[in-house]
Amino acid sequence: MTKQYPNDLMGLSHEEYDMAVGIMGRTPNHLELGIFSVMWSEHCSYKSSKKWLKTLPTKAPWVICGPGENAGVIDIGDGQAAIFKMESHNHPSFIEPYQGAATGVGGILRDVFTMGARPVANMNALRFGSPDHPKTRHLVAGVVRGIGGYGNCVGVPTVGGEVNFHPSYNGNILVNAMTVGVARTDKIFYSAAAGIGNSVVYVGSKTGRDGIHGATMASAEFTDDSEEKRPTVQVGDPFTEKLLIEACLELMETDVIVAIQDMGAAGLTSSSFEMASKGGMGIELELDRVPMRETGMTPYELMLSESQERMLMILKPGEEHVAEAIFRKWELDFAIIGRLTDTGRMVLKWNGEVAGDLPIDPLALAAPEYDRPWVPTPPPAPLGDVPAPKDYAAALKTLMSCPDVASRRWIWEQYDHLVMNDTMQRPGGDAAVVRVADMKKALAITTDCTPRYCYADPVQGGRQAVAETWRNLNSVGARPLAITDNMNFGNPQRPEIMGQFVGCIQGMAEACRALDYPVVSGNVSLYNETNGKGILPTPAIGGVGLLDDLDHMATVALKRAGDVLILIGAVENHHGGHLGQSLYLREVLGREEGPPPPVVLAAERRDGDFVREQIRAGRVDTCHDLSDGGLAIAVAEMALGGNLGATIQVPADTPAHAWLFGEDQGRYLLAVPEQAEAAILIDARKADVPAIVIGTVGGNDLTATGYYTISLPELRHAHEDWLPAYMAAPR
Amino acid sequence: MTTAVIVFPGSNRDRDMCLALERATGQKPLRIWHQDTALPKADLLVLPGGFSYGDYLRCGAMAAHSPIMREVKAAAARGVPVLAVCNGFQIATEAGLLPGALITNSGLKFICRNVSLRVETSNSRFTRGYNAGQVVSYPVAHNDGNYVVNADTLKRLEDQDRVAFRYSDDAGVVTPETNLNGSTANIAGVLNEARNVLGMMPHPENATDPQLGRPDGGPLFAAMLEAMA
Amino acid sequence: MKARVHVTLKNGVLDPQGKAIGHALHGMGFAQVGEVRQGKFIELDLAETDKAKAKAQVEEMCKKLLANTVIENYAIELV
Amino acid sequence: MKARVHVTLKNGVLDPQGKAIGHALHGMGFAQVGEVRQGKFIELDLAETDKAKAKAQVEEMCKKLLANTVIENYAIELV
Ligand SMILES: Nc1ncnc2c1ncn2[C@@H]1O[C@H](COP(=O)(O)OP(=O)(O)O)[C@@H](O)[C@H]1O
Ligand SMILES: [Mg+2]
Repeated sequence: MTKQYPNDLMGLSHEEYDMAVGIMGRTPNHLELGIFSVMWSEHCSYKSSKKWLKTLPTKAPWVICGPGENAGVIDIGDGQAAIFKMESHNHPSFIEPYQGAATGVGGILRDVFTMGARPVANMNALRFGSPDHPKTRHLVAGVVRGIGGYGNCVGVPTVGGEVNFHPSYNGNILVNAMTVGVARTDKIFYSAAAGIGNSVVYVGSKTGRDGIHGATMASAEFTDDSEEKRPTVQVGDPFTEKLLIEACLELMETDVIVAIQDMGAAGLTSSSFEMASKGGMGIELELDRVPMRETGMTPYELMLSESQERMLMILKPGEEHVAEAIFRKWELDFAIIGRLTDTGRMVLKWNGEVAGDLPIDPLALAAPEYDRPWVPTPPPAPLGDVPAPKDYAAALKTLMSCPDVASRRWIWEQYDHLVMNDTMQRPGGDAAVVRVADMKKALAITTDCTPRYCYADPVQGGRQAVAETWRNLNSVGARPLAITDNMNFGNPQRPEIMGQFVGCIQGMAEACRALDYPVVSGNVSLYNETNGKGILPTPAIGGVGLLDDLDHMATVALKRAGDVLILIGAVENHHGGHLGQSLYLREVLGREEGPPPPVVLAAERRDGDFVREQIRAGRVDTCHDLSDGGLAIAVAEMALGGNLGATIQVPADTPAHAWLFGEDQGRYLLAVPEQAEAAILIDARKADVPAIVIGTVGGNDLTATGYYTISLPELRHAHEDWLPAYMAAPR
Repeated sequence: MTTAVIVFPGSNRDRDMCLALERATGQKPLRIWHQDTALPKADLLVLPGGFSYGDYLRCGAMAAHSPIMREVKAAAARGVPVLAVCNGFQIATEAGLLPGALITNSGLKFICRNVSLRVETSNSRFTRGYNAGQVVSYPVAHNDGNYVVNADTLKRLEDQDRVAFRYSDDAGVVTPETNLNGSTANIAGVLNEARNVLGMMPHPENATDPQLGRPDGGPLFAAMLEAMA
Repeated sequence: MKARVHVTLKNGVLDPQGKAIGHALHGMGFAQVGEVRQGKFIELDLAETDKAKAKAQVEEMCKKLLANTVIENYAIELV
Repeated sequence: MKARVHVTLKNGVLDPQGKAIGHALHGMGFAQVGEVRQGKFIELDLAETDKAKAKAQVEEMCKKLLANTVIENYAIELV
């Protein structure tokens, strides 16, 4: 007997359709099938990634709430919590960069304030195609405008991020946005529905026909006709979001909310199912009561719309008027659209008639989970000979002005990074530092990932991404506490892509364990492929740490002539430096080869703890971790930051280019007053931490004795001019 | 000493302003909702920065029609000092409290950074803590700070010593290159004829906390207080 | 009744948006483009059915809100 | 020759500006106003004198720059 399938399975496979019929005990109608389709999309169900995500460490004494809620929650002392998460808006941003990026920011903000936190900082991790690609300039311009347009308007400072350019992103840019908020530990709100008969309340903007099937779009590969899928683009309204933030936080001061959840991907469907499923409840919704923006909307459209700036709440019985008054004051829509039941079913009514009736748990919990076949990434071929540059100064300038290192000022000056008056470290340093309002303490925030390392060796790359965030937090003097991740990969149905995913997760998990640095929230974006070509594996990591005392904070800027430069951390084989997958290799020699630098976790921990304690003890106020481009770039960035020169000495027994440009991991450069030098070196020896003096601070030039001398203005031009000049060129 | 900050839907530097006022006066400012129809007695009214009504249509246009603005205009006419910063400046021009208009930055981009400003006059309750010609550094954060006035109005502003700040370099030299956003004659802040309303795009309130950098805005708040006392 | 309102910058007021568009168009090879000006176009649904009254109302809306008459002109069309 | 281009949001696309304007007009007592939509209005001077050619050029400008065809429609008039 051959089975009959509907013509349009809405993205479900035959097996998934059969499961749906099994769960329903009958053929689902159009509305019900649409709900299965979005609930079981990769985006909502994590069906390819779940098995592996479970292997990440998620616990620590300071973790209040790990993955599974809208955002992760950690304890930051004094009865306060930091709540944060990162989320992708890759596909929409490629189709419509301004609105795609803007609504990405809006979505992640809602994930954070829905838990009771006032958002205090936004970050953004961006990946674009090659600068030469005809679309790149337009995409950069639109994405940056979109992030600024939304974040600036809602009045949350955008304090940092990262940007890479690589041809693998030509057809699939990555736009990952992160929000950090601060809440009281006794005022954290969760999404589990409770209380039979309680009202289900809709607030925010009206529902239109925006982004229907956006979640399934985020779960599909691009083909050349994807640009036709345009009507799924959503338009953001940051003004309404600002009102929604204020109204929700005002309501949260009262005691009437039982549960609250933002409407994100798959809108009303996923929010209502999640709330019901978490609380073990049923829900009856009267869809005709949903505030509608357009006439003639259908139950199907209402359930699947991804209109922005909407929330769903369960309120205490008899208290609805309290909430209503607040939302009316803020001129937002408010509607009671249903109630909780004990049936465990989602009953969808339309003008009194049942339009759909689905069991909640089987649909939400029994979503398919795949153990997709995967193959480990083969180890990269060993790196051949790497010649020294003919002209070291030219090589340094090439690196300082290359797209992955050049100053991002053109970007961050379009972001209001000062609003709220707590930005202690502006963009441009290792981590953003945002004071906790009215306190002496601050949150340090960073996002990092080095996709070229992940591509060459996913395990090392996964470790490195986590470790780099950890270092950036240490570098300002903060105690790293936890991370959020945004796993951006290609098509998981290809075993080699799945292998990248598995490898990165393994490396991340190892690093998290070694550094006591758990994952508390995250997001997965798969199918970042166009015509079968995937992106570099990009597990973007957002790290959050705590600076207990703002008086002991370090920055990258050199501060005093006469300071001594101390390099912390070891170099491979105690000499030379690691050039495999380095920017020197790629930008100066045009080669992308070799193994990435290994991350030695025990040394990482030991050396990083040492650096942080030196800063916390008030001995060190100038620190920069070494990353892209190695030591030479780090010194240059510190010099430009302080507008103060430096001279370094290359050890005699060493290939200078490897020492200057090698990207060995786990290293930091400190600048300390001469009189502090001895004590620091002694402490380092006691702690078994490699530490050597490599130079001194002073003058108006940057010198590596015997290799280069460059004036700071010349260096500054190289560093500052690339991005503005690139963006100003005619399209 | 009572200060009052008017809060519009979409205001977002109201909190920053309240902090700066509290630092200066030792007292929490009153926060007045835009729908209110009466003003409490206050020694200083502030229209804060932000994106009232999302900056939709024109920055400040909708907020200028809020019920409370009728009261603010009446108070200003009675001589109550009004400080209007950034979006507040835009609202003040839309409401007719100050001449001119603010349009999109000539570079068409939002700009957030510290800028150097030359203080043009110390003859006001807002700027008398500075010397004319002195250079201060405040942050800016705006997309529409391009101040437009016609030639007659400009002449009047200059003749009456009503230009408060201009965008300059660190040495106080005012040139087209230091003109951040395309403003007529590099104007960053202006006074009304009675000198009790100051509108300005840069944010003095974000330059009062020594932990955050040079607190160059401090003297402005101190001067306002002294004038009120 | 529907009103269509055009709001344009007055002559003599510099138009950064228009200028940037002109610049971009030149960069894209549209050499034949001269001056470019950008304005706003606002469509309103009106319950009013009397044309004269509608016109008067929209006129008032323009003066009070839709245009900033310090720098902008407006033109009203009823359809 | 002059071209006048109207750029408007496609049907069904949220128009936060229009929504806010409508809201503000109500607040000011213009109760008879229904939906409000805001678009752009761009005027271009063209050296081209052939109407068909001018039209084709402006069409291309709209597609490439003036309108965001993902969410906007455009209409061209030559005068
Ligand atoms: N998209 C962005 N938005 C805001 N700031 C950014 C962005 N990209 C980079 N930055 C800032 O530029 C600086 C340099 O970035 P990066 O080279 O990634 O730092 P690091 O190597 O220390 O991780 C950081 O302060 C970072 O926050
Ligand atoms: Mg760093």
